[in-house]
Amino acid sequence: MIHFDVSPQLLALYIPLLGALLISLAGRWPNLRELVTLLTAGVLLYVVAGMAPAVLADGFWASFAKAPGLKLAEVLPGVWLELKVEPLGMLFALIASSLWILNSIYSIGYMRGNHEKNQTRFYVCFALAIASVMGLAFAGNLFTLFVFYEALTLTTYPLVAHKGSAEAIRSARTYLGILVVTSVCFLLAGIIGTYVFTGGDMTFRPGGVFRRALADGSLTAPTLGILFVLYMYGIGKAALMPVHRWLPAAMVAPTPVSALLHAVAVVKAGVFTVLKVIVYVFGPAVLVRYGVGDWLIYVAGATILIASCIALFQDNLKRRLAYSTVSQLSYVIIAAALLSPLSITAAALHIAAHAFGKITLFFAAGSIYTAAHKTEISQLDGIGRRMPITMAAFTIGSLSMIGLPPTAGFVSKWYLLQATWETDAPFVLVVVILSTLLNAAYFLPIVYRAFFVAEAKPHHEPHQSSADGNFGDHGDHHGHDAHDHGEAPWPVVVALSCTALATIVFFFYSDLAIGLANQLRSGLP
Amino acid sequence: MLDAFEIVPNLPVLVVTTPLIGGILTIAMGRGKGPWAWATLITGVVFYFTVLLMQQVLAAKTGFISYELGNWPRQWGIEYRVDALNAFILLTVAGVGFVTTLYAQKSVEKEIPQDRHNFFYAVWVLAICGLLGITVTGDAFNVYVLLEISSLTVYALIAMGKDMNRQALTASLRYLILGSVGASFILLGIGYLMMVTGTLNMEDMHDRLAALPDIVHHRTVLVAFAFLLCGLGLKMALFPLHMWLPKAYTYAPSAVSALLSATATKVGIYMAFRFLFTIFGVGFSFVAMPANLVLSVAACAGILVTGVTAVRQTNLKRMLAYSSVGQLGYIVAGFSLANVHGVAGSVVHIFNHAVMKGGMFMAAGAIMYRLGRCDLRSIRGLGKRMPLTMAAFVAGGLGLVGFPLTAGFISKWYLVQGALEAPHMWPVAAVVLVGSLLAVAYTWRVVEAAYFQEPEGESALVTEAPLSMVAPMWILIGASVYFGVSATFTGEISMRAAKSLLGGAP
Amino acid sequence: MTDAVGLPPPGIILVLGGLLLPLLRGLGPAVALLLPLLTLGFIWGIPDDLTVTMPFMGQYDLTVLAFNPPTKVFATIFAVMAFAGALFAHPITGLDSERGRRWRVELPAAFVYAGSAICVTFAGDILSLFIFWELMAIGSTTVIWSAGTKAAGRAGYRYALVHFVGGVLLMAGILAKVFALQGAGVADPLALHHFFFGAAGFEGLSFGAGDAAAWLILLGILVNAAAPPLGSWLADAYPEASESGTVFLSAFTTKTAVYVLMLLFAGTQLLIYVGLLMAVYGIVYAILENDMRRILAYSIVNQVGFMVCGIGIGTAMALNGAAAHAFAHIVYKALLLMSAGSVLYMTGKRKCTDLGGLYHSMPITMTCGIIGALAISSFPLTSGFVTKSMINQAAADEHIALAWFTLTAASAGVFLHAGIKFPWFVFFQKDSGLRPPDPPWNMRAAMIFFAAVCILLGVPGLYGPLYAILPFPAAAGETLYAPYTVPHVINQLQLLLFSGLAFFALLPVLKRTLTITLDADWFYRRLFPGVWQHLLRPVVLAFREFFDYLFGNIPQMVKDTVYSPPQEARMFKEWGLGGAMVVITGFLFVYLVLGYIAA
Amino acid sequence: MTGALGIYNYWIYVVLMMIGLYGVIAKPNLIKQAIALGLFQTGIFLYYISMAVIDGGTAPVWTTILDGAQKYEGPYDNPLPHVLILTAIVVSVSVLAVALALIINIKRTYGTIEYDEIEAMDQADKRADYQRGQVTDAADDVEHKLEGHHHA
Repeated sequence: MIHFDVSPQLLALYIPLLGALLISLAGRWPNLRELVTLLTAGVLLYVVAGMAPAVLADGFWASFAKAPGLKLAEVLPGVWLELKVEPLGMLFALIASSLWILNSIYSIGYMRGNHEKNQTRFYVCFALAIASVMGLAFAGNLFTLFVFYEALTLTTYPLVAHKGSAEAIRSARTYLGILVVTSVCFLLAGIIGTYVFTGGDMTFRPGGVFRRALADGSLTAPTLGILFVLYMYGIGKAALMPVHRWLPAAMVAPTPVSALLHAVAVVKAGVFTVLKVIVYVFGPAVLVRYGVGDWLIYVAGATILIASCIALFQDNLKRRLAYSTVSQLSYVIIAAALLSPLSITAAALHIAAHAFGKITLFFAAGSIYTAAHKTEISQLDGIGRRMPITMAAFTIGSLSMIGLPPTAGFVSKWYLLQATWETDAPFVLVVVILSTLLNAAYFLPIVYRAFFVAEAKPHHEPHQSSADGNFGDHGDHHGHDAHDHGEAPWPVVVALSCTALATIVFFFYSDLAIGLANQLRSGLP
Repeated sequence: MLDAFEIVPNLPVLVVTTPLIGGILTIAMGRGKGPWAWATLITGVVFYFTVLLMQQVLAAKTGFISYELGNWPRQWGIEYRVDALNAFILLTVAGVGFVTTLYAQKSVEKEIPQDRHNFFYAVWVLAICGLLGITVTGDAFNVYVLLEISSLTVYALIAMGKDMNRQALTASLRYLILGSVGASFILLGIGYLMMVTGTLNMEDMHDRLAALPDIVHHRTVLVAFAFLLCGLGLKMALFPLHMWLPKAYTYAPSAVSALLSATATKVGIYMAFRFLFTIFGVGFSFVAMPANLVLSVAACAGILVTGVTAVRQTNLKRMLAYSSVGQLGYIVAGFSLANVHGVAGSVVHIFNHAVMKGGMFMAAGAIMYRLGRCDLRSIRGLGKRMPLTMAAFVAGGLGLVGFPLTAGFISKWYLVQGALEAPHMWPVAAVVLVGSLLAVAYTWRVVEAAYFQEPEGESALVTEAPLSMVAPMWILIGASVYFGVSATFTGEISMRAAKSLLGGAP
Repeated sequence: MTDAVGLPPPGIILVLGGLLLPLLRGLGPAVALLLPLLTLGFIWGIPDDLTVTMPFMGQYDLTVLAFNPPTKVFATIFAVMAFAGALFAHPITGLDSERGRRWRVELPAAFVYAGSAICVTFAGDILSLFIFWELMAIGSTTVIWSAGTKAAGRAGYRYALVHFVGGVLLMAGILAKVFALQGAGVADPLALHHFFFGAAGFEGLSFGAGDAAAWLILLGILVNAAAPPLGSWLADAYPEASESGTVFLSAFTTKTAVYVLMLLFAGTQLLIYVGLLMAVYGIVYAILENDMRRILAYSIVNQVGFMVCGIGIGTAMALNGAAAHAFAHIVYKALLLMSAGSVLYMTGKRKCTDLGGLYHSMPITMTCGIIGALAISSFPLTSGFVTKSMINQAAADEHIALAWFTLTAASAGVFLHAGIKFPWFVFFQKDSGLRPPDPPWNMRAAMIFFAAVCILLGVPGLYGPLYAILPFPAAAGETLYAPYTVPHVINQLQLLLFSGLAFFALLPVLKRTLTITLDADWFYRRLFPGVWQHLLRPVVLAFREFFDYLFGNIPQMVKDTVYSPPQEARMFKEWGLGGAMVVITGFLFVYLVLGYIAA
Repeated sequence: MTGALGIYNYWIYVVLMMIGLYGVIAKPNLIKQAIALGLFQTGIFLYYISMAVIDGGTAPVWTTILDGAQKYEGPYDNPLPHVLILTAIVVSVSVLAVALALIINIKRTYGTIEYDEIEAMDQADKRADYQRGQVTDAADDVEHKLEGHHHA
């Protein structure tokens, strides 16, 4: 049933699985357990990075279209669990595997600093989630993609519900509910529909799988349109409005998990899937010709703006970040929906750029929580003086979200704006301009507060968190003097410094990401 | 050795006679572990026979094996006829029967007084005998007889739960009355068919019905069809004729619930296949008669209503019982599509649901074994105390949801594919998908309670169920995962069965 | 052309050095004074034909260091300004004082700001230009915020929003052009010369869609140049910065915009009118204003108007004038703001009506302020005289009568508000009773330094080095421009005299007690917040309500109906046996009927 | 015998079935229900037997053996349904036996054989069972606890 092979993509799948096993065995000895996590992450990055040169090589694309995938198991007659390396997946896998290391370092600091329970389960599920991401990244066909997509939902569920509090369970239920409802009702229907209409062809290939069916008339434009809608709303992880609510709900999770959700795995998996579906299942040319994807531009544009506006209201830091993510994800979607070579590049790049920026922001939020037990923006007065590194990193992350140089966000925005001219899309241009305004509008006050507003008097009562505030039950449990703190534990600081640095470094050395994205573009017809 | 006893040529009859004789002999096996050991032996042997039979069928050039009892020609005597479909069902029934027998030992020890063990296992083996008999026979009246054998034994098995909860008695009586009415309807239907065709052999019936000049307007055939459909609906617990089921499954001894959920209703569905497809034929059942309409509406309503009902339950066994009705709805919805993928989905789901739900009932039984009850409150925090059991339950639950790489996904895939292929039947696809969401809802209540809440009372002290319960449970759950990852075997068999049912190549 | 890889552009010294300053602890203030000088030395030390490129985004070669014609003059004055500003901002009382704490944020930010501005002048391609352009916005916002007041917080916020939007407009324009160039197969689509929109025969822009790129770029730059109505951020934000912050702010943003306009839009007629509008607008608002630093802020708009107008005229003379005027303007405007800043620092008061009579106790501040005021009014023997007159001259040479008249009138107006009004109200007029001493040594030193520069540049014969680094230097043996001609000097003195008379004649009218004058910043101070508060916010709230309903209430309702425990006894009642039988019979009946109908 | 009367035993079979059905539906006494079930099945037996009858036919037995000399060659009834129904009767009797066994057990444990009373008891049992296991909603449950804590 299963072919054992030393193909790197298979290794990438097995390493985190093996890691999960070892972590669970090492559960009794926290230091060993964390060591295993870090080692696994390191080995994974080594393996994944080792695959990149081949993908970047000339002529990769030509061979990609022809080369057979690595078949793991025949699930149904003719339906294989299949892995195949392509540039987009490569990019995604690189992001996830490199950020996993940093996230693990961060987790160590965070989980210990906050005395979280069930840490072994946490690390195991984390490793499993990364395994799902690897499977997703290297999925060779729609079916495999779906399998790992669902696996990711399941493996991240325990992470979201980690605290086990009423709030956590309810939020986790929302998380699971929306993701499962969309994926089962729409995505699966779309995939089976694809299977039916293409006569069993679900392999990712440049140009899409529908051409023959469209040519011989067995698939009509309206049906194609319905399928497209099913896909776009089926991929709930991409948080296209109105199925974005799981993201703010999932904020209840410990911060490393939020970072995982927002930067490394889950939402990235969503937009990655969107992009993959557009590029490899429908094919931009087909979508342009039949015009069934135009609505997506407007929906994504509306999502960008509305989510940003909602973010303005949020006093809870992580919620604000969550809505920011919703908005940023639609950047990827809107770029993908423009369906031009440049815009596809922009979409792929924004996946990477947003990952680094957003993980920094979440790390910073978690760092604040760990050190100061503060969750609301209104509590952050003057915190930049106590935690200069954290807040500096936060600032860098914010700049990246706004798309300013010298941060990663600029690179993808560069391509996106260029694509608006390529496709002559003034609407998108306006959206980007307004969104820049809004992003700045909700990030700058935080930075300002942190650095330029004097800290409240020591005898001030801790700010009562609002009704929807996360961690609301924690404020009084820790008899911690919130006014006597410095930076968070060193692993936390190290991790967030690294990601902040990466956000800047990405600006200067984006060659690898651009190379992969261009590979993708060169494969477009 | 096999050849010496001429086992292979006689396999079709051996799968019935072995448990029949063995079952009766069980009574004489004393009071210790004897009856259980004997029952295990018998079911094991039968399982082995069904595996051989499966090989025979797959190897047969015609695609089926015909066995005439006592060498009477089929016009006079009883013909046992095994093709891909019933070989597969036989395998399922015998396999699950064997595994549940393994499981039964501890469970029965706890739930049924020692002095009745020999009766219990005797009836148990006979029930399996009846179910296998229904599946193997090619004679309509023989179906009725064996149906009653299995039903009577099942009534008895359910009633054995009375020592745990007296409601087992009323549940059993309820099932008895409704089941007997259903069986009577079937008997009546067979009678009308016999009146028209003058034969009891299924193949012959089909040929003669097909030869009738104006079958569509033939009142007798119509009435026969209606009675049969109604009777079969009762036996396979088609919504809204499922009313006997929840109570029966809830209060039966745990092992019995596992066995019944996996086999009894499945055999009912097998009968429906035989009557609707083999005897009446697709053209009559689904084109001339509105069977597809009635069945798919009933099935879809069942999926939704029982799904919601299942979510409301606090007792795991009752929840699983309602879930079973919903899952049977999938199967019925599948074959009511009357196309290859739909029917294949049904067939494969018979198997998949048997292993998943069997495993889950076993898990519920294991909790019963340790805690004496299995409700949401008592399972709090059990994820840590009984990790294997709860993991099995959750894995099974994911199967019911139809998560990929579980067996349930395979069924769902076929069913949705079938629904999309059939003209104007896409709502069935929608219902199938929505139904799986309801499965998420009830599975997740268990997950939340078991993994994210702290245990209370005695739950905090329990340990994992004994190996003899956990191992069989995981055999079934493991099978459900294995056949979710690699469904080539089940998929191909069910496609073959579906094609032969629909009148294509066997 | 030499090509050195790895050499950073000079401004980087300031940027990185500035970022490192807070880490140097006690050494910081000293190093802060050295860094600008180092930068200046670097600017003058590198050969004029050097270019440095850097690979970027895997497909571009960014020219981060190249000398464009106006580079030297702008880079020089920016570096000088950074030095004087650093001197002025020096944390005299040590890093732990209030001022010292502010210094730790403000000066690094100011250095990032100044350094980026210098980098913009050295940018040899549009992308690196843009990158540093955006960095300036970040730096300047931080400078404003450093003031630490609530008003500064809000003003800085608005400032940042305006600039980021301006930035994205500029970026959109750049990309429109880049895309078009790539489509045309141009190998180096980022090269600056593709963006010389004004180069094509001094033509105005057409309004066609094809010029979208040019329009967007122009719009983006004009935001930074503070052209009304895009420029009200200036008067809104600058006065809210700290006394030293404003000094920095006055120098870089608008002048960088002038530099970029000079590069890209030289000769675009539209700019003449924009410039004139700015000149007049600045005067009008400055006269109406009461806050001393806001008066000076509006005066920046007015002065930049001169430069923009010069760029619009586009002749060598005009461009030289614009560049030279930018140079001089940075010096005297900084001087004026230092003077105002000193007053603010010593008194804590900012409104003209609260001040007066300070000449008693702040003689140095007063003197320097008056020198700055004279310079801005183009008084002969000051820097303003030798620079601004070039623009007027160019207007006259090109026979652009409207420009000439307006500029001349504006010159008078400048004297009115900045030359007389500011010193008069602050240092003379009625006695406010305040007797603060002159500010600390570093502030005095900075003022004296710039006052000296103002004078020196105005002394005949000493302005030569400035003229030598202008974009269009004189050919060998020729004079670039001779400001000190008799008619010119007399004209100017007449003009100033009459303006002065007018001021004192109108003094009762000019005694304003208005606290704030709203202009186009009304849009983002009142209108946008109003729109947000009364239109958008409700809509967004409604959306949130909708989502809450969709994902909160509906699932809750479903949950309530699905999960809720059956409370009533009857709900535990299953269908009785009889009921079940009835259902069965009914099913049979229905089926028979259906079958009958079907048959 | 022709017309409607000619198939009068079919009518009787229907009437018997209906009586049985009515009994099952309407009678609260379990014994009566069992009897009604028996009637219901008997109706079906009658149907089968009637089906086998041929106009003027005799019993399908070797009359020569009985009679010795006389040889009757006329039509005889179809023996197959008779055989079948013998089996069915056995089945029916077994069902009745099981039913009665159950009823005896019910009488022992519940103390009554009135359906309504049993149902009421079952209902109470079930309700208790439900409430014992009730965790309306894992999340809400914890919340209630927390709230209680706060109030305290």
